[in-house]
Amino acid sequence: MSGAFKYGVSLYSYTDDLGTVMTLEDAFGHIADAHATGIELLGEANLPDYPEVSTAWLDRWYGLLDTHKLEPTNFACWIDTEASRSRELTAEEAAAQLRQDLDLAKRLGFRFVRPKFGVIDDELTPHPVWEGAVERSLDLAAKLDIVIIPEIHAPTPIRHPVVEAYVDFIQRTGTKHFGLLIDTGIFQDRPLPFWQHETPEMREGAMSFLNGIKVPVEQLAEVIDYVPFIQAKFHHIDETLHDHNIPWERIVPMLKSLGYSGYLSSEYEGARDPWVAVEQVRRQHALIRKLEREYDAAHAAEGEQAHA
Amino acid sequence: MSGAFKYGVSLYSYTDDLGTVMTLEDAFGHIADAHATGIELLGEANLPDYPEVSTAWLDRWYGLLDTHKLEPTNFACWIDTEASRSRELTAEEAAAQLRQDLDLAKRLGFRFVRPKFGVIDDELTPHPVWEGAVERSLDLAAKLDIVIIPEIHAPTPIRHPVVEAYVDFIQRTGTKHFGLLIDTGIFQDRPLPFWQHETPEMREGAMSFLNGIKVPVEQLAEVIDYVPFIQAKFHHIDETLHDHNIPWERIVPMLKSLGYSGYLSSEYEGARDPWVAVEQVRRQHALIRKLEREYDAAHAAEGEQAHA
Amino acid sequence: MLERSHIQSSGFDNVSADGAVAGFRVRLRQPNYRGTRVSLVEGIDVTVDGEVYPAASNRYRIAGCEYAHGELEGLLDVRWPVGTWIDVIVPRPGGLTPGVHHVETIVWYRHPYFPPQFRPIPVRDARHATIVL
Amino acid sequence: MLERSHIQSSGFDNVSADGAVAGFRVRLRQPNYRGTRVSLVEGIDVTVDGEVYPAASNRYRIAGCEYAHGELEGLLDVRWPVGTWIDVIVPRPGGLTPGVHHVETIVWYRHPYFPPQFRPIPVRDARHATIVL
Ligand SMILES: [Mn+2]
Ligand SMILES: [Mn+2]
Repeated sequence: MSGAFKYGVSLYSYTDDLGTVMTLEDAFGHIADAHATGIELLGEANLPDYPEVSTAWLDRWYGLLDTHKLEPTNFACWIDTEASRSRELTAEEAAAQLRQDLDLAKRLGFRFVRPKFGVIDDELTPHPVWEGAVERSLDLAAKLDIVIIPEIHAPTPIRHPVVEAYVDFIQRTGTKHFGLLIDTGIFQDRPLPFWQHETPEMREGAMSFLNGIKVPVEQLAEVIDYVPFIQAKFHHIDETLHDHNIPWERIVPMLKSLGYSGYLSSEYEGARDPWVAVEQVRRQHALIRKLEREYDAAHAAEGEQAHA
Repeated sequence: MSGAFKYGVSLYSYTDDLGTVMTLEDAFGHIADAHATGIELLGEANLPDYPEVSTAWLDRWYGLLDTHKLEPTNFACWIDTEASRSRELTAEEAAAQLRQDLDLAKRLGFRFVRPKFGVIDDELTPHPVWEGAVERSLDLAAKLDIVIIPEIHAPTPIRHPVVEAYVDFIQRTGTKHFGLLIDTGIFQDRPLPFWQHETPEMREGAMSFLNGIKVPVEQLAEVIDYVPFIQAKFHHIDETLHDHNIPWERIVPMLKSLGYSGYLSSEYEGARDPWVAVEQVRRQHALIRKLEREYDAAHAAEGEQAHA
Repeated sequence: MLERSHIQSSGFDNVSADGAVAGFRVRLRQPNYRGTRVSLVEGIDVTVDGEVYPAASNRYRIAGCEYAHGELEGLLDVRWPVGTWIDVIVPRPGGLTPGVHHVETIVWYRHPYFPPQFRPIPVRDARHATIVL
Repeated sequence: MLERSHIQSSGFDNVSADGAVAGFRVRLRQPNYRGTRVSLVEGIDVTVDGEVYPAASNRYRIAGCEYAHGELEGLLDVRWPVGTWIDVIVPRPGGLTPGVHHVETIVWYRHPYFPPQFRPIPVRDARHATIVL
């Protein structure tokens, strides 16, 4: 038997709600009420004084974690290689940014940090400083017991030079403080609705990945050893508990068969009408938990037959 | 030349927004940003611990008044004569309720208190305890320098036994601490849209007043001496600054010609989609201010001609 | 801050008593423009997926205490303020199945300043809501 | 809490300088899912009733200080956090007439993690808003 999933929610799910219809306290309440145990935070979105954090805010944060029985999971940060138009960050400057976020994440109790580097091409190849920045930060990550996990995000599939470079880095350095974050958007196999201002020409061209890059879920096996955290990206689950874009009925059994027992951290990225995210996250957890129960029931039955 | 209107906003305008998309602090900001100077509050809606009020809340209240340069205008309260199904309030009990609200209003700095009594018939005749309750409260009102102002609200017109009874009361007692609050909904001369669940049968029957009771604005002259406060009820002003229901182009000149220089306190009562009230209140103030400027300009011109 | 709909997404959940799932609860924000004495609420009907759970059979969790339907009338000094929620607790052995349900509510409100023929009036809401677990 | 639209109702107002109405301002909430260094905002175009006020001619009030368009690029350590607003100050002698106007905005955002061909991208909003006075 594989282990059980852990269920979390990223505050990214409540984008546009936070600050207009929802406070951080409310978000904690919604996450806990969905029976989740983990909360994912975006430094530059959810820390009002980023890159600073006041002791008052820390008190509030730990108070909320305690009240709602949630644990911090992943801390998202950005390495803005093109923060200035006139010159790009050096590896040392990128490392300084990453180390600052590692420190901040630790103060908030996080175990994972996802850096999002600037990119250099339409395939979203990260700026080459990523490697130097991470290498310069590994000792600190080890000291803080944090794993740095860049995100494998559409349109980048699992079989791609970017992922190969990450895996090569792990093998070369032998580090246990660098891994891969899988965003389930790579498994999307049906198109997203057009976004505001998007034209058919855009969808056929640079935005074609919004139709879904359809990575076969079986390819998870090739990288699962390096994946300590998964963002459960989704866009719309209807009232029959049917996801219109993400094939959970294939993702869940695959992850279960691979023995994944880390977090599935909801990243709702659908229509941004107020409060919709609250209900959508609940539907996603109901759906994934149902698929997990079904997998467990089927395999318990198999186990019994095997012993019969 | 008559005096200038004062512009205020009732927190009633932000019903459903408060507690879902807006804090009390936000409401203060919106009112002040509309260049208004007065804020109207509903005790049982806006005081979280009503009928108590903590010193911390009072500190916050006076801090907000100071920050946003607003003055408290009218405090709305309710005398729930049918609070219990088994028996109605006595005049003494009703007076106790009213006196409690007078005290509370004074602690918050209000100059007017609007009590809403339970009613005994479909014409909204107030429960007869109103007179005994008010009479028992006049000394306290005098001591606190507050005027008690029941509301003349559709479907009750100006020429109605209820209003006559109020005027008789003022004349009999000679009090300066009782007056009439005019709600401009009595001048509504075009129908409101149907509310959710309302049927044509309902509109033809008991809800026919929602088509507008069309009190002639000239009748204001008959009661204006007893009217220290006006609630500027409205429901929809479109992007051409046209009010679909309330004839401001007749109300404003009439009030100006009668020399009214008290508050017009916005009571938005239209569609309750989030944030719509913020914009609607701004439109109403822009419209009434425009009509006031036009009246003043026309009468300044008349004045010049008279002197020519 | 609460959701705009009367029925809240969060709070919709199965409830247990003595170790067994005994029913479910529906969370409602104060739907009126003023907070009121609870005695003015004559009960709350709940309908889930077409099945009616009448007010008289439900229990009500308000300001930290739980009341039977018959107790509401006497709650002259307990209040349901604007911007706060209460839970309607509905008995149903085994609770509701995890997943999305259609939930309807009617708050029966006695407004003393409404014409007698509209006392109480039904204040309705309806939406889909999800039992996670 | 701010309005959901990027363009806010409150804050839309005429502005004076040296005793004369010199222009108007438009208030915008942070439209992105993360707060950013201001250097990533390449300017904000404003259109009112069809008349365009280009980013380069506008001034920007951010975190208590006012900046010219050319200064934005250097603001690597000034931030526009989520849930906060900035004011775009648009020069227009005499300001706008009181009443309802149609307001459009384009925030030109340079996201370093977007494909180079989409840097900057236009982030648009449009709505009616009212000058009260
Ligand atoms: Mn993601
Ligand atoms: Mn009124």
